[in-house]
Amino acid sequence: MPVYIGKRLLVAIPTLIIISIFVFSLQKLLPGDPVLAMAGEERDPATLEFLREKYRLNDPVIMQYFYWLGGVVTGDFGISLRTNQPVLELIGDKLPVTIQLAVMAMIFALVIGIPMGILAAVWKNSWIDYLANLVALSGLSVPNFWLGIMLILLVSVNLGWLPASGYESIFVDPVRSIQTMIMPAFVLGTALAAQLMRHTRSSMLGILSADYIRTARAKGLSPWEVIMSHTFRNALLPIVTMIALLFGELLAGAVLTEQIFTIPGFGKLIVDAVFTRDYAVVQGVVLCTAVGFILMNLIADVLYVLLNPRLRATL
Amino acid sequence: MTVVETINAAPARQKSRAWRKMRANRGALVGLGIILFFAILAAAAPLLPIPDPAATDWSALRKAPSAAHWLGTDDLGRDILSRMIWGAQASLMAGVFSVAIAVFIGVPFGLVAGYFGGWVDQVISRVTEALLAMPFLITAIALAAFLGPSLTNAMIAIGLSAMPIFVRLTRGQVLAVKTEDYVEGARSVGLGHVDIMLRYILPNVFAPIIVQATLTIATAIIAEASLSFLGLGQQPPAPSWGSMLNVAKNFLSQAPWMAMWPGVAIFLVVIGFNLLGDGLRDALDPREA
Amino acid sequence: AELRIGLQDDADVLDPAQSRTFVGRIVYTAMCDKLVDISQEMKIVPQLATEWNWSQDGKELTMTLREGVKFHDDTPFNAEAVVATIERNMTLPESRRKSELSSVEKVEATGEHEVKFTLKSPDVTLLAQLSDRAGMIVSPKAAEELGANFGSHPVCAGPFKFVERIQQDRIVLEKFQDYWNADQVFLDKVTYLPIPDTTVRLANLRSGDLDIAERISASDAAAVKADSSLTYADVIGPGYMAMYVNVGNGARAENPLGQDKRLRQAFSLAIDREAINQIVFEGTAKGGNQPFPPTSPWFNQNLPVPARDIAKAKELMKEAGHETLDVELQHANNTTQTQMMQVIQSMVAEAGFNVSLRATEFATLLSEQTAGNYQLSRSDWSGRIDPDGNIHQFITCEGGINDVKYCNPEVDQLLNDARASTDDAVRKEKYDAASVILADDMPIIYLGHQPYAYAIDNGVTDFAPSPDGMIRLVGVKNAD
Amino acid sequence: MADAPVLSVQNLKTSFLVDGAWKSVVRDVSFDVMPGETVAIVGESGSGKSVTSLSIMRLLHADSSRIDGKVLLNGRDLLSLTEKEMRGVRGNEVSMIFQEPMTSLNPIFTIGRQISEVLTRHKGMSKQEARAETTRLLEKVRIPNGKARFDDYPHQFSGGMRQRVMIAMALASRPKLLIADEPTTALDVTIQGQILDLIKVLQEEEGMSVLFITHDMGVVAEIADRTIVMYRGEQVEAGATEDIFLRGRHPYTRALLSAVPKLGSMANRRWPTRFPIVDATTGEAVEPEEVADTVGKGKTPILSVKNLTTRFAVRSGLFARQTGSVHAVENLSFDLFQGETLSLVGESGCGKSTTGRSIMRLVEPTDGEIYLDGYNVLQLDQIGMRNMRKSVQMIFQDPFSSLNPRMTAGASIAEPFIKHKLGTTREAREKAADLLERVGLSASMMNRYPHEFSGGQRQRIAIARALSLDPKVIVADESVSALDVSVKAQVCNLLLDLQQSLNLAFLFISHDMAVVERMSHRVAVMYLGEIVEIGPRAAVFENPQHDYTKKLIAAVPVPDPARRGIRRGLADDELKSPVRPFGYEVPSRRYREVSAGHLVQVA
Ligand SMILES: Nc1ncnc2c1ncn2[C@@H]1O[C@H](COP(=O)(O)OP(=O)(O)OP(=O)(O)O)[C@@H](O)[C@H]1O
Ligand SMILES: Nc1ncnc2c1ncn2[C@@H]1O[C@H](COP(=O)(O)OP(=O)(O)OP(=O)(O)O)[C@@H](O)[C@H]1O
Ligand SMILES: [Mg+2]
Ligand SMILES: [Mg+2]
Repeated sequence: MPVYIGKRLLVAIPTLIIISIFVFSLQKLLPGDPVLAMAGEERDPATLEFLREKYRLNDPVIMQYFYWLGGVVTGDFGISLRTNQPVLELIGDKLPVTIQLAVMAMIFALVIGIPMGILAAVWKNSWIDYLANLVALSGLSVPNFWLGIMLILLVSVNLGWLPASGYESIFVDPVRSIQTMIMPAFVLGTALAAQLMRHTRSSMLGILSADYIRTARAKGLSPWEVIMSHTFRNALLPIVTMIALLFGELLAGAVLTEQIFTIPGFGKLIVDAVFTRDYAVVQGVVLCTAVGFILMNLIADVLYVLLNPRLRATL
Repeated sequence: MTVVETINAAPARQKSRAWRKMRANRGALVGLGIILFFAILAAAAPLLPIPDPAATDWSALRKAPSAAHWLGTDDLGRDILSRMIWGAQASLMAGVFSVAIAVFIGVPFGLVAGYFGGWVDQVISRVTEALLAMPFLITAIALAAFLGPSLTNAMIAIGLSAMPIFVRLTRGQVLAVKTEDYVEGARSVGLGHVDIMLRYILPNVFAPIIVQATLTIATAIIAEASLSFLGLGQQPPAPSWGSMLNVAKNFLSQAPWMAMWPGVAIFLVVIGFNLLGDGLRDALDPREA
Repeated sequence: AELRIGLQDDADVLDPAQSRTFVGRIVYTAMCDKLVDISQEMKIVPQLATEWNWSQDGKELTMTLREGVKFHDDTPFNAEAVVATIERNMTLPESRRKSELSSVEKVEATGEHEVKFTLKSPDVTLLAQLSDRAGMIVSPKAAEELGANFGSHPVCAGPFKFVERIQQDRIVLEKFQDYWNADQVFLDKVTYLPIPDTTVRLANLRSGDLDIAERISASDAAAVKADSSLTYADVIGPGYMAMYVNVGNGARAENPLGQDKRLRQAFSLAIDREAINQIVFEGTAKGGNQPFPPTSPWFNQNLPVPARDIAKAKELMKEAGHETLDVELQHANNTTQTQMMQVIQSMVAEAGFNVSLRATEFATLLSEQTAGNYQLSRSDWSGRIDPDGNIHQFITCEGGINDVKYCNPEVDQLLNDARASTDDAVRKEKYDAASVILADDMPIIYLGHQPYAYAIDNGVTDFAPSPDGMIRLVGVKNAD
Repeated sequence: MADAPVLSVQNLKTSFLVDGAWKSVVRDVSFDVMPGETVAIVGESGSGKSVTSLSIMRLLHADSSRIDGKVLLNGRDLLSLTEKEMRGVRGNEVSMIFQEPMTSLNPIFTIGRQISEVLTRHKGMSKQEARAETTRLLEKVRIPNGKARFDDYPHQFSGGMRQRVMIAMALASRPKLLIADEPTTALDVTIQGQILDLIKVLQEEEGMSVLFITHDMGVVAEIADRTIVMYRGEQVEAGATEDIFLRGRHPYTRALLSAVPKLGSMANRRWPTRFPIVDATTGEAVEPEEVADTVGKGKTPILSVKNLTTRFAVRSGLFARQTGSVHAVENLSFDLFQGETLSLVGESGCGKSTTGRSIMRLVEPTDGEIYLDGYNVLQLDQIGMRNMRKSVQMIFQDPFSSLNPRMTAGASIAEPFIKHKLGTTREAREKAADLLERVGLSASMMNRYPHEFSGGQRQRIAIARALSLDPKVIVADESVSALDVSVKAQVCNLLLDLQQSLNLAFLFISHDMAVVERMSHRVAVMYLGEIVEIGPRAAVFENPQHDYTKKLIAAVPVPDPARRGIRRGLADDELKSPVRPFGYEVPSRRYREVSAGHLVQVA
């Protein structure tokens, strides 16, 4: 297994290079001039030209790419056109925020989605099943902005329980940090919970009709044991893959949520960067998320194999 | 019944068995009903006695539901009912076709990656990872710029971005199923890879794919709105549910119904597809009564 | 007392020489004093400069500086500091202030507290430029030390000094005890919180997390007014909303709308500006047909905002030989724009224009507009104090932002003359003359003027919205 | 017996929802099981034996089945208990051994965990205690090296080993009543005997009652006090075992008993012999004729296996380092000629299935050469493999898991035929229908899915599937083990007929020595992955040389009720395990030729 993991980490390098080339070329295809986009209303041609030179935007694309790559190798991801900050520093600032949000949202999703899926499967076609499905699917269809704003109005404005928006670092003031993140994490988590619920339910149903569940019942195990250890453990396989994928969705969904709750995370960073054509930031963030995906998928794959003894020999 | 009759009746019966199970499944029927309802509405929009969805009425801005406007009016005084009906077309198409694209590309790749493993898997999986890491926004803006604003292109963009999930999900399931004895059995009777994949593995990995597809429909409908916002997809004043929601966002407290109806419609369609998906899943599973 | 202000966006670099954003200017208003300021009446008034004089030929500006002023780092404010800052603005490679100061030949200290600007050619707009970022004097010591990185810890001479900034989260300032007008500063701390969503901004205000929310949306105005714990305030800004017609920018100008002014006039006549104001802005905006709002002294009263006239529009169309005309209109993809464009689309349809809308995100819009890849493009100008800033660069043949590529020597002449005169009456005459020509040629179809609207917690007193959209905090009190 | 019955089944009727209609598969079944008594249910394959036992335990899918009647356990009606009360019954008072051990074990839990679960659940043991007890149980059911195999997963076990795991699981809680559904089909006769002894001991010590479902009349004769005969969903006869055996009245009973193959009945025959066909309505048997010689000796063998070795890595620890290997097949060589049947017999877990799977290249052999029809199987490319598989077919030991659960029986059988382009779809379906009829099923079953069949029916579907390609070689792994004697006779005759007409060669893996004797030309005896004796059928059966062969033949049960209660004396011989540490040196073997073609391992 360590060999397998090592190999996977090695192939990650070409993957990352492909991704960066991909992003780089797409950027070049995008309409919109970074310098112009950044200039806003102040469009002095001399300054624009200076900036183009400064950020090497006049060089051939290939050169730009290699220049950038050369920087990356030495740990220099360039600087943001928009704020003049080093990209690495920006990422360093936002990453903990996003990770915190993602983890909390995932916790919500798991805590809500999986038990609901299990209940729905066990009581298939009963009112519990219907209710769980309705709740889950409404969580999926209710737009994040609506839920977010409603929560702010209810919880913050009317009840005054939680801060309406903003962010505090978990290292500075953990309690407030958690408080500010509860609502966004919940909002972000609902859609994921829905997906987890549906997958858990379906996967559980597939297993529940297997013969070995009959064996487990014949042993006189309690429904809890039959369901949790015999069925759920087997049902976990597609769910593990799903969870890794959902982290990707978390990033995408985070944009709107971060916007509503004014959380200075990755989502907002990348959206602003794309809209202002702040390419150094785009590249840096994409690379960083790609690493995240690769790790998540790797973990999912390893877990997958560990959960399935028949696959273990393949590691 | 003679042997020969039995034989000839067989294929038909096999299909009709799944079909009969579908028909007996109340949930699936309700789901189908909901979808048909919206699909027919969408198709019949030009024939229905409803106002022009783009007709503005400055004297009836953001009016709550009333006898004149059953579902109220929007920020430009347009009839929401009419916009809902006309918007159904774009939204359903966005939902269904982009998911179809994702499924029809993603599932085969996942199947091949999981089944063959080795370098095929490596290549497909790594490319998938690259696609996953690609920000949707960039793809969308680039597509919008190069292909121009059309619903078709929006569906392609959404479909492509939803595809990696199907690749990964399918691949994972295939890994598990391919260790089953019946796959070995199929190999031992000398079936080719394609047959094994299509007839032995695919049917046994279909459940999570159906689930994911029915879920993705919801995200696709909502994503269409953000794309039309970027200049890809349905352009104003032509309505879609997603873009109606988008506008409604600014009037949540002044005109809550503007967000409510498209929300309800999306919810219903999602429920519909999920119920249908569940029905399909049960019908295709011979073990389910 | 502390004051928390909800901003619509996050500021960019906090260096007056490099900054570009509107919200950045809001922050500077509290942090960086300028040589001169703008009054509520949009008049130039003293701030760090107490007096100024133009030479007879309009090529020299002498300013007397306030005494006893200190920067936040305790360096004294004097003529040297002014010279250093202005030179920095003019020479720092990253500076975005170069064009604003392009008329300046040199600046020199003529005394401990007196500076003299020498101009290449007469330019009265310089004063207006000095009332903004170009005239924000920064500590020479800090500027020296930090160079282009000044934004990481800006040091100015305003009522509040920089404490910390977290990107996209907050900017914190605290009272500068040695401020020259410290007696009038009643706040100990100011926090700016960028909250892009207007609904959320308002919700934060209601929940007590904010004291002032800037640029609240028009649709929320009524609700704010109805809320007894909040105050609503607005003021029409100096900017304008307009549609740019491609009349000469490349191949895409070759179309009836770009070539025939009657069609443009018809288009304009088909628009009901007051209705737009009511529908999109709930009556908080102002209809307009010139680069200056009707409330501005520079507005040409002889060209009142036209009422909608479909009959005349159709007539003009017919004259130009068109029954109907297809027009593509690009606009930025925010919801208010989209709403407004749909209103216009449906209004002009009655005159026979088939408008197809193309929503694009802003960066694309901008580059398409510069490149001339558009027929009709909708965008806003945030406005400048001096009339020149609202018109010269858009319409003169060599204008830096002349994206429509309109070129009329007569107009150029008028606008250049207006720039050179220090006599307001003369200038007004020139602008009036130019506006008549422009209203006929109509390369830019002006639509109206947006307000700056604020929602303020009742605990905050003595806050008055400024017409330039800045939040001036001297004199403002907060009870809670 | 004055005691009240432990189990009393009255008028049991079970129906399934098939294609939207209720179809009864068990009707009007009534019987009692007294304390300490063993009752056997015998009957035709598909007659409802398994369904009866599942009905008693209420383990049928609730939505698609209906149970009527009464099932009294110590006077309590199980059918009216709540699910919660039922839980105290299942696994505790009554435990059950399922017919198909592969699908009945949870693939992702270790063997040990699945057994010890019963102990922690019902006997309140701690984890360690349960572990120790489980290891003991594994030894009792003769699984070698139980301690080490505690942490193995079901797929690492051979068919018979899995079955023994099921047995251990059922016996773990020392139930009042044991329902055993064909618990020994996958076991060789020596181990079968030991398991039967184990059951008898428990019966004596704990007063356990047993409801025993089996096709092996020898086993019935040996252990059953009373016997129930089922036929087509009904109980046609019940009574004391002697009565049934000697004075069975129902024609089916008589048919059943007269069809039982007896070891030694082939003493004077040279070639395999068809089974007598018994008319189920009259019970009359027709004595069969010997088949002609089909063996293509002299020509090159159709299948030639040389020094075949297959090992599985044993891994342990966090990083799954390899610490040893299972030497499942070790240095195996034999030839198989056209028209010949070579039987592979041997202890459960000795590597028979692995041999078959290696030949099919379903597992990659570690070493050796395999020639099929002259081609080196281990060097074939994709296309070569596909063609190779047209001429050699394998019938898997576990028919259920080897059938695609989402494909109807008809489709499963017809598919290889269509895919190898042997005919049109229509022809394929006709062929499938024909094959179904020939293995004793009806063509109308084509549209059913695997889970809707009984164990024996599924086995026949697997046979039909392998036959659909008209292969040259068939590896038949325990292919008739789940069939009742009459059907078994029918299927074996079919195989013999095909051998006659098509010159088929069989590698016939079986534990049923009587069938082996009847079917084979030559016999190979395997032990711990190696062939210890190989030779012509008559030579091996009449003159066994190797100790293990002798033991095997001696252990075959005889269908004579008089032998009831015999005891072999619990095995005290040491269990041998094929698991070897890393770097184990395989000793080289020598063989002695006893007579022409009769070889025996000497060292
Ligand atoms: N789920 C089901 N749906 C429909 N029919 C079924 C189902 N399960 C079993 N059957 C049918 O019920 C009958 C009895 O099956 P059962 O498994 O009890 O047979 P059996 O006596 O155990 O046979 P065998 O000896 O082959 O195992 C068979 O004809 C079978 O086809
Ligand atoms: N995939 C595997 N991984 C590890 N060990 C295995 C695997 N498959 C089989 N074995 C081991 O190989 C040995 C031989 O197994 P095999 O299935 O060939 O036995 P068999 O002779 O068919 O027995 P039975 O008569 O019980 O079916 C057993 O000890 C088994 O545990
Ligand atoms: Mg059975
Ligand atoms: Mg075996």
